Amino acid sequence: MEPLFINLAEAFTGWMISLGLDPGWAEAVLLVVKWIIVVTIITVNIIILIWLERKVSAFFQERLGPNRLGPFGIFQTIADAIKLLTKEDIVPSAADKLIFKTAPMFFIVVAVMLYTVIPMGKGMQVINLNVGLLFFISVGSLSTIALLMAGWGSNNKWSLMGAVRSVAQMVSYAIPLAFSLLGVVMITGSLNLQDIVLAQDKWWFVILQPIAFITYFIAATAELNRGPFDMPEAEQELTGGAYTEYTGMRWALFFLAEYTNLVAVSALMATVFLGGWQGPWLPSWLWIIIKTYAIILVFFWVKWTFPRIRMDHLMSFSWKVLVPVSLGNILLTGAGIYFCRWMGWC
Amino acid sequence: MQEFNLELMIKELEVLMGDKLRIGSDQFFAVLNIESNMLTVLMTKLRDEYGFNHLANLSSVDYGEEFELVYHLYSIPDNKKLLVKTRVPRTSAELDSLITIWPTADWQEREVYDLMGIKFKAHPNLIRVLLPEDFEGHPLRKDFVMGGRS
Amino acid sequence: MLESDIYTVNVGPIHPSTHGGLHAEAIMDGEIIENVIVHLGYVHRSVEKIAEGKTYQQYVPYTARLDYLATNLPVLGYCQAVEKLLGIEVPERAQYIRVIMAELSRIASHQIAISATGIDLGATTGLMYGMRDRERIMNIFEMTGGQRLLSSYIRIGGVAADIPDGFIPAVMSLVQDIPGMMDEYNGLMTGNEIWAARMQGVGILTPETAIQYGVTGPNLRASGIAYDLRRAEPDGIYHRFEFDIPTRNGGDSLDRWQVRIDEIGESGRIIEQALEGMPNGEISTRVPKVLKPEPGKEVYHRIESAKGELGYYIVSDGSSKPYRLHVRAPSFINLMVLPVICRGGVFQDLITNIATLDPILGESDR
Amino acid sequence: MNGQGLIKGLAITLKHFFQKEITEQYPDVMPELAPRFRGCLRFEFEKCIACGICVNSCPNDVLSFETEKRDKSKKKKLLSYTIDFQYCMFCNLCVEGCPTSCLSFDHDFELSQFKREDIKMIYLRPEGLDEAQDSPADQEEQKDKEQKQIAAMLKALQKSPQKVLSKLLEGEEDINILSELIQSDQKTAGKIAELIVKDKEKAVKVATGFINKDRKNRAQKGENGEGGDKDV
Repeated sequence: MEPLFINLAEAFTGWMISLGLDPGWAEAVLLVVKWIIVVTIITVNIIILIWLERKVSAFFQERLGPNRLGPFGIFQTIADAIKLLTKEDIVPSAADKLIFKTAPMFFIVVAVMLYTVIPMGKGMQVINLNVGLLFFISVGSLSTIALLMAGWGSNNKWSLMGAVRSVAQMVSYAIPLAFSLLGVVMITGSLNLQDIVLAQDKWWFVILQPIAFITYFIAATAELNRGPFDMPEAEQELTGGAYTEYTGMRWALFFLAEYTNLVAVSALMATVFLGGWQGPWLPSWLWIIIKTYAIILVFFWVKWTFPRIRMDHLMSFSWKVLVPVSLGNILLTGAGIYFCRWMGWC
Repeated sequence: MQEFNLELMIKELEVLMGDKLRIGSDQFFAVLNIESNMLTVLMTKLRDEYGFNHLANLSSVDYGEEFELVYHLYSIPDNKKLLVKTRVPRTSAELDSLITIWPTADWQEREVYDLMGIKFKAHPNLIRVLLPEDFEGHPLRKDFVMGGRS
Repeated sequence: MLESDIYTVNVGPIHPSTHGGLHAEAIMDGEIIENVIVHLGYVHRSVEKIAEGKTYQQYVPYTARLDYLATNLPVLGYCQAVEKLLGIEVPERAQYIRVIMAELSRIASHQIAISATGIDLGATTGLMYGMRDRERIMNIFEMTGGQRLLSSYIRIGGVAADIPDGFIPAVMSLVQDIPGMMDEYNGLMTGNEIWAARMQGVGILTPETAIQYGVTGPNLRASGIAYDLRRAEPDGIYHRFEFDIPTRNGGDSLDRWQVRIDEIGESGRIIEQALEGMPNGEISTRVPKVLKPEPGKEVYHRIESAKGELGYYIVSDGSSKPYRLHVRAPSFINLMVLPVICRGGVFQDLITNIATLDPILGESDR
Repeated sequence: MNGQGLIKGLAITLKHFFQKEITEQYPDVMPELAPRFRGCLRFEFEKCIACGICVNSCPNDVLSFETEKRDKSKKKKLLSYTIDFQYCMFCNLCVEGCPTSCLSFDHDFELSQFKREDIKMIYLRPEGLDEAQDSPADQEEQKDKEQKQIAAMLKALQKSPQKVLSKLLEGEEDINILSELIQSDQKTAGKIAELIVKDKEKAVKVATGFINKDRKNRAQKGENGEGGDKDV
């Protein structure tokens, strides 16, 4: 089972070369195919995820959740998608139309780009970048711009407030997010995600870097705009925040992008802290899925338990707690590495 | 403040107010009927010297020629109670606002203005509170004609 | 120095957190609230004018629609006011049933307050737990009064019908579960650090301001004043029961929230005692079909409703219909303090403050 | 503090995750309704005596009916009965007031209609109802009943004339005059009793007539200087 997808890819390139294609071009075609597969996986995955979140949140609240369409209501999301697709696309007359229309597309494109570097199995990756982690962090923070575009383009106070809040929040939380990953980078000495996974064959980094794991989890929740940090949306306060004016599929794109981000961030977390695709018995690509979903369930659990944090508390928590703690963690890691070298352990 | 005594208070007020004040009582309350121009004086006294710190209810009744303003006063926490009434003529329905004595009179006076059409002098924000701003008439007046069910 | 402008944000009347049709116009300087202007009247149904066209009995169902979340309390207040006006005595058994129904309503109302605060602050699960527990009270109301929300079960002279079979066990089991419910609300929300941070020191209402503005009910008690009309001016049989008046001293949102949770427990105690002490007998006095109080007689009767001091001022002209009926609605008066406690806070505090003041718009707009 | 509260909250939600769900599966599983539940208001035409108590007790003018005068008896004939259900407050006052319990609430709570007009429920007089009510035997029975009522009224009138008369003549001060008259005069008593049962309005007229006559007599006597109180 293990090399299933790699064999498939090799067979595909081999078949194309046998058709008389230059090996370089064959690689390029394979890249496109990989992209299409990734996008398909994302879409299917999101349909499952939305259903899962509704179901899980219902169970936390002693409800049943969707249960009418298909077994356990699994087709509910598809029905919702059809509804959203057929809805009227309303663009407010006072909106900045170009920005308003491009914001959701920008958001989803940025979200999908994250998947290029995530190792989805042993040797399975769209592009094996040697600065994969850096790419992930920098592209991940681009989604701020999409939210700002949505808030500004809507020309609505609620949207603008949501957008301003989310920009402040995401900029502040990107720092502890990056800092908490630095510890891992210091240990492995590489920004390549495959290398980071391979470095965890003995010890997962969650054991070596527990503080970084927690700070990363919190910062990631904020970066994902998920409860209790769902400031940009905050429907009880901002009636929908940056998304207030969006309808139909445009609104759905934001929704999709958020879930896409959720999966990407969870997958990165599994890769960096939980040993990535490494694991016994099962094939590597199944392990990463299991780990990612486990993290996603924890995200759901947190969201459906906690109330929303206040904006000023959120900011002070980032700057006064998370940033110092993650900086301290870097210091500790550096000291630890020197200590190990001094003792001759590594 | 010395021990509160309702009779004593009424006597003192009677001396002070003279013929502006008529004392009455019903089954539940001691009633002070005061002329509307002395209302704020009386109320300030009641709050400051006799400890009626809780203006529970402010309402108005339409008696044709005159409107009656009704103030139910209580004190927290010792729970003494008093009813103060005053009347204003329909033709010039206007009297002093109590908002400086009890801020709670604010919306209650606005409600009386809104529904009964009595104006309160020196009220800083005397606009309709329950009905829309462009509503015509004051529905709690007895001569208000109501529309039927369509 | 950058120049900043003041701008307004209209919270409501269509907004997820305004508990009906409240329209709060927030005047803001950045995230800081400079002032709040409250616009009311979106649910105005002119109940006071309607009263002048209905007989005393006919008006009973209208009162249920004032505070529709604690339906038996406004009905109880009205019926007691009319009984006072006419000098009607209510039989013992009816008194006990009334107390049980009133306290159940109070619990139901506080549970809504708790649930709504939960969802307003983003704790959706808190909403569901509160509603789940409230459902049991609704079932009891359905069992006794035939309607879940607006049963108009209490009538002038007593109650509409005797309690059905299964009432006492249902109430008993509910009362026994109340401590568990309170633990759950406290565990999920009160003890939560995020929750505490959002509520502590938010919307502080000093006792002086509270009295000046006529604030009553749990909001007043959260400011440290143990003033409860069930104790201060007990009508009916409240003096027979042992219960505490929960108070807090800070007057902030967390205090208001905790007072409500504590009051659920106290109401549970009262219900337990009322169930034990309930005698057999009549459930209603014989009341004439047409009620005609003495002309010129008037009454102001107030009870401790779930939201505060609920008063009815009724003037009779000797006919079968009230000459004038005025409702002193606690929500209306409590809302007056909203701008005072919001000033200087951030925008999110406005939502917290509305939630913890717990206004009910059916009552405030009338 | 310091995160304990957060963990406690997580523990509570996790506990509920594995508990049984409480959702009611309406409409697949219909809810269990209490016997007193008030759903839709129903009307039984046969039982109605067109007394109008329901219409008078309704707070929101939901109920209305049309009647026709019967030829012989004083009773009215019900033609149609309308429940304008959109205004109903489900307060149960009409059901409680109805003397023949022809109104009742059933357990049907799915009351929404596609059109506003469809909410109104109009009950028309079912065919074949007339014969049953107007049969001669029925009339005989009615007469019998009336006679009995008159006898009972007479008894009550003689026993405590004050009470009966004060009910009849609300607000009248000089009931004493008439009550004395009734106790002394059998014939007048019988006449008034019959009138009370058959036609209340006429009874009131006759009774006030008696009183006024007496009052005049007394007034004259008073003027003649025989003393007595003038206020009467």
